[in-house]
Amino acid sequence: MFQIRIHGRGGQGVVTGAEMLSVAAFVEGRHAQAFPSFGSERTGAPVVAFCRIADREIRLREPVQDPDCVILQDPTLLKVIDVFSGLKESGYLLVNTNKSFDELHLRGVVEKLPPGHAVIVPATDLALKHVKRPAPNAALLGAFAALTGLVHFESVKRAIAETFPGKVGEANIAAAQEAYDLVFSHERAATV
Amino acid sequence: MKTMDHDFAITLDVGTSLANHTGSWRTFRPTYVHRLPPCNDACPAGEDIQGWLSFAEAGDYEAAWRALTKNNPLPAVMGRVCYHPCENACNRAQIDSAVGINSVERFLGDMAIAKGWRFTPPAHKSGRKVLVVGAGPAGLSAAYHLALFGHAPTIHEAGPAPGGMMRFGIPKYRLPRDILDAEVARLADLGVRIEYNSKVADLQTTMKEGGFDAAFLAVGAHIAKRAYIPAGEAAKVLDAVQVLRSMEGEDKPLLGRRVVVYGGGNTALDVARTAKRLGAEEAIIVYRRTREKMPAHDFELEEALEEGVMMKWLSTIKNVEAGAITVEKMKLDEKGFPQPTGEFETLEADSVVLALGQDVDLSLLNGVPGLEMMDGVVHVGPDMMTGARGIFAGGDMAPSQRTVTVAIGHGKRAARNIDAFLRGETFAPPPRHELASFDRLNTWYYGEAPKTMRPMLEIARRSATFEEVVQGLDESNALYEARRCLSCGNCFECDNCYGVCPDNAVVKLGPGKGFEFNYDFCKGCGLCASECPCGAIAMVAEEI
Amino acid sequence: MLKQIEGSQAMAQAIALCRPEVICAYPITPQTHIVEGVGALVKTGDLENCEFINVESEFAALSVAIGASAAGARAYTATASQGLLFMAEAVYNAAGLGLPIVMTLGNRAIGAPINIWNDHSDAMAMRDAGWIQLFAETNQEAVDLHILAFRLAEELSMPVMVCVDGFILTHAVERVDIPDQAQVDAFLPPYDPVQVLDPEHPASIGAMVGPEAFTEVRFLAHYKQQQALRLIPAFSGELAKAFGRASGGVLRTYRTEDAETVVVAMGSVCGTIKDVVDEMRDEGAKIGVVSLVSYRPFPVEELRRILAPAKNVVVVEKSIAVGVGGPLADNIDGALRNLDGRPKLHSAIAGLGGRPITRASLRRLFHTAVENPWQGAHFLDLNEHAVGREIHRVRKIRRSGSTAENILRQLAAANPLPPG
Amino acid sequence: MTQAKTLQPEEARQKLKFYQKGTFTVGNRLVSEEERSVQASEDRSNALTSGHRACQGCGEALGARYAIDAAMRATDSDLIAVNATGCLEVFTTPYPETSWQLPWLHSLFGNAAAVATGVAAAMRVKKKKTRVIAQGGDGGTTDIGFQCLSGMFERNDDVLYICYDNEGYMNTGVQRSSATPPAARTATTPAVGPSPGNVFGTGKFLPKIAVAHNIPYVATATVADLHDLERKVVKAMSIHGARYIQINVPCPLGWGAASCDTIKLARLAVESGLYPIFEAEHGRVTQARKIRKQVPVREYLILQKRFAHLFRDGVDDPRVARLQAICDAHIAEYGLLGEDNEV
Repeated sequence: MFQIRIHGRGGQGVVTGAEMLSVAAFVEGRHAQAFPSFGSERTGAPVVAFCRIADREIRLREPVQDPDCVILQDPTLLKVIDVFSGLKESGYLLVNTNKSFDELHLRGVVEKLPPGHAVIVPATDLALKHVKRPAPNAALLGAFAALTGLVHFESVKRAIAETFPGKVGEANIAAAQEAYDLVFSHERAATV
Repeated sequence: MKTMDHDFAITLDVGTSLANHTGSWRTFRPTYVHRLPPCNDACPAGEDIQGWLSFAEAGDYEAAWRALTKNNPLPAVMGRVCYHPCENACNRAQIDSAVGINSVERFLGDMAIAKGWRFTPPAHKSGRKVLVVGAGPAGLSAAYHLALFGHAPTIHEAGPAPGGMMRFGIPKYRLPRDILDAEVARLADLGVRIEYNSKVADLQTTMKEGGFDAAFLAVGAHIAKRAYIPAGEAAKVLDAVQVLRSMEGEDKPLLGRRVVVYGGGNTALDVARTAKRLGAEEAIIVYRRTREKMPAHDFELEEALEEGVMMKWLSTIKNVEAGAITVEKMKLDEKGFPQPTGEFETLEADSVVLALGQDVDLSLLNGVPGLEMMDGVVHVGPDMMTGARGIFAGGDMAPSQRTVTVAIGHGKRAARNIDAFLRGETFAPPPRHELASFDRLNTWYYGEAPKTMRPMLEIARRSATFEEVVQGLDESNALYEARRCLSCGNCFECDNCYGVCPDNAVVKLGPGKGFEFNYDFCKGCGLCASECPCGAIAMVAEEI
Repeated sequence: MLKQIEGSQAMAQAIALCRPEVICAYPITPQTHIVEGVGALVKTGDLENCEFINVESEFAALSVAIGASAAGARAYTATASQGLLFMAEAVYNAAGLGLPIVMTLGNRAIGAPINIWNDHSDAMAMRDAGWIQLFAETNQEAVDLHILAFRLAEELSMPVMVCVDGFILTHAVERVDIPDQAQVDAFLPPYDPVQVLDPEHPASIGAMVGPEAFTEVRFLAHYKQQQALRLIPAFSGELAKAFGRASGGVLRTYRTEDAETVVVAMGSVCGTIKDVVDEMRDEGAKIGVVSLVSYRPFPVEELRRILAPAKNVVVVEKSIAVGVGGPLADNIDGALRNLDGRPKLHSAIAGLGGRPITRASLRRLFHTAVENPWQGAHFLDLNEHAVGREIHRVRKIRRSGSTAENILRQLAAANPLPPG
Repeated sequence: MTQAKTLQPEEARQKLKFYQKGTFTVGNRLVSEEERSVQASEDRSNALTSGHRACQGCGEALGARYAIDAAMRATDSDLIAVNATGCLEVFTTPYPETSWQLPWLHSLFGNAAAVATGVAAAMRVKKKKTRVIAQGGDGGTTDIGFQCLSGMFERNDDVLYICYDNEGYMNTGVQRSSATPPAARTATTPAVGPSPGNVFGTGKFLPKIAVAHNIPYVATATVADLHDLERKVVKAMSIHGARYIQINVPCPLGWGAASCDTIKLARLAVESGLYPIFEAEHGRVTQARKIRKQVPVREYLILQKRFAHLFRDGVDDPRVARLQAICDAHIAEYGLLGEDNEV
């Protein structure tokens, strides 16, 4: 079972991101569970969403305590909460930022993870570019597919298209594609 | 309606509360009653006015007429000449104005004449003969009722025509003679024999010769009272009876241009108004007291004043000379009696007519044993029988108010008692119901409806002709007037009790059948009685 | 058809497949997505012959459903928490009138302090109202239980409450197999009411019943509800045959065959417990779990049969009957009444107001129950420091204000960042 | 012949049409069956039949039969009634007997309007023409049932709601409701202390609130004017959407009045101006029933023990004048004096 925790703020599509991710896994015939950190989320408030992906029925209902992957949609949260809580040593970290891990003072965190398991992606910029809205979730899913290889990018595209039919979906897919390409090339560069 | 399969206790089949007889809650029970309407109570002829009005208001005029004529055979006459004490008593007067009972009566009477309605003759004849003396209202009434009882009444009338004082005392403009004749003809048609110019001089002889089993004496007050007034030889002094009677003959009385009538009763007004119609320029009534004290009916005075009759109040005639009279002015003392003042006045007068009241000629009773006479009338018991067995008397002869209506009532009452007498029984009048007084009514339910005024002949024609002054109602007016009746004390099927009962405990029996209480459910709240418009429901304490 | 779908949307689709004729909607978290979902299906015309009524309160919501159901329409509504309490009077009434209304309860805590997160306080507050109460473990089961609920309700003329953990299920996106219309139609015949408001066959429904018959009315309600213990397995069986999966039943067991410790719980937490059972089994512990589906009627005989061989029974429940303890534990205790050599009963209160119930805590709990049993009710993951300070403070000062406020203040002082 | 004062034909017909004895009475033997009131008919449905357990002279029992019978005729008996808890419910349906003869449902005290909404929704979805009436007392309507009622109005549900207003909680022993008039003594506004009885300046007149919902039809009526009441019920049944009729139904027990005075009290309530009778359509008052024979409110008050403290020691309490001022205000507001165009 692979567990993902997504941190962001209300309005950034955190919950939708988790749901799209679960759909991408479902499309591949796997079991997936997505759920928010239940509450009355208001725009701007810190929000957490979870996703579990497995090859058998997922019975577990506790919040994701020991994630295999943390997706940080908004680095400003670093000052507010411990987003890395329980992150497995073999885990992944995906951060939406234009800065470097050093600029974010995350070198220490990244170094604990296996090489190539931490990546930054300017998802908000990509969203603004393609979707014209600062909704980085689709782009981050593209990046997630590239980073973890847990789901195929084709599945991510289908999940985005199901969630956002029509032009909005296409724009989000474009953002996801660019993020995917960006991370994929970065990863290849790292492994090569 | 099939019953549904349903839950225990919480779902119930409709209407099952009929098993719960709430009548046991009752401490007072409503009962339908008949109370005596004040009009009926006041009617000297004992008419069931409310009863016949209820037919009239439904538009069933013949039924109304038949109900009316159960008590009074002369509705067309009475609808003109009755002073309608019923209307004075009418409860409706306390709401807006009295129901125009008299006008509806006349409407019915006139319609009966126009339609030729006839009385239904009795099924059986008794073969008993009754002598009726006098074809005035009392005599005609008694003969009518006796005929209906199956007896054979014969009226001996001293005069040449029927009607008595109705003909010889009431001017044509108040009672056209064709109306009178038509209603008398209907009586003759029923089997009432009238022998005219047949004055009974000796009652006992007439009865014996005629083989009569009983007699009813109904001689009118045809003799004018006189008063001593100093008069010159050329002075023309007449009496009212004389004047009015001569109006029925060929030779009309010659009263001159200025006529003074002395008296304050209705007869005085009749004479003055007749004088105007005969061409008098002035007709002056001299009366010793005031308008308020005048015995004549105010509406008649009003009509007279409209026609130009003049009044000389608080005056007595001291002396009559040719062409002039002297009157003394009076004033009322503390007790309301006129007292002379010593002030005199002279009035021009071509004639003076005395209208000071009338007496009955009682000479036919001479020699009849047991009769008791006093103050010019015969003493009778409540059964109208005189001191002599089998001899009854009524109308002007018996002590009472001398009105046509009273006379008709006397005739009816006498007939009932004569009928009982002939069968060797005593007539027991049915008990009178409690009076349906105004406080018994719930007047909320009566719509606003002022009285219809009877049309009047225009003034110009009234002072020149003897055409009838007061006109009749047309049908819509009569219907409207009949419907103003409050039906005091008697159910008129308004459905109020049926409607207002919160327990549906009033059963409607159908048109004309009224209602009854379902005491299984009546809780005795009394709403039906309170909301009964006419006071036809009484609440009676339950026996415990 | 398999879908990756939010629980609320899945339930909305299932409810629509049941062809409800009157739906009463009033928003309250966390059930709102369900009625929104059905409402949208009515608006689009996917659900035909359905009146969707936006009412002004939960009290009206159930009242409208009462009227509709009494008049012969298949009626549905949903609520949660305060909403259920606000309609409480009508909850009892619907049952008393024998109306087969189906209601989703998105289980949520009851205030004060106001709390929108999941526990079972709301369902417990209405447990004696005369409704059948079924608890779903997964969204698949939630879907199936709704379809079963209409069948059951109409068979018995009795309302059914489908209890679904708020957020944990309602807001979770997971794999759900939604049956197609033909499948549902074959399972659920059109509503044929036993009694109905009908001018052709008038009756008075809702009479006042006095002492002379009230006991009998209540006896019959009790008797009737117990029929569901027979019908629920029967219908679940039919449903399994038709849909090709097992759902419902009055309860389900998991690895209880030789279990010395049997956990009893209701709703979504059973999934987490199953994971813990697997882990502990792997470690050699003889442990199993009973997922109780039908809380009302309470399957006494079935529970006795299953629990009798165990040494320890641990009841994990998301509600507290203040002043007594866990109501489910009490009911289990009642089921074991007078049983010779009955197992020890351990009552745990967990997950109140949405506190996560973690595997770690459950493992600790189950071990403790066997090794170091407690008396009375145990509050899982209780912050003993916080309550200790408050109790101490209240002892010193009377009129100290709201306990809830005080604890929040303490927690804020002790831990400036809320746990992630 | 010269006519003096006589009725013109049109005028005469007008008068005859209303046949003085039958204008205000329940029935009238002289008009055809169809022209008579429902209550005058031998075939009235008696939707609320005998054997019920209402007090003697109960205005509510009367009002309910008046209204429901009229609605039964208007709908050809295709009618369902929903009843709030209260006297009407208790006295008509104690197990094992019911007095109702139409399909009838009682759910709760405060939800009659909502339950009726549900019934109406069921009829709509079943494509039936059956009409729905909700009914309750003033407590169940103006107080505890107010929210459901307002919701039903606001949604314009196809329900006629009838409130039988007896100005208090009579079922529970005569407590104050928001329809209790000022100065009235109830069990919770006792006639003691410096301000005996119910206070002035509180309470609500629900018909105006109903009008504010802009629903198709609102009317007030009384058991004292059957024709008006039946006309309004029939009119209401000819309209679809939310409708509200409030019927003044005196309560002999709660008002401390003679059981035979029930209708009289309702009449005086109207004739004094204390209880304005009007109708409104789509938020606008369209007709006010004129006072026929105006009476001082004192005549109304003095018949009721609940106002007895206003007349102690033979002196009128100043509150009588304040109540009269309320009447006068109603008269001015609704234009209750003058000629009535409609009879």
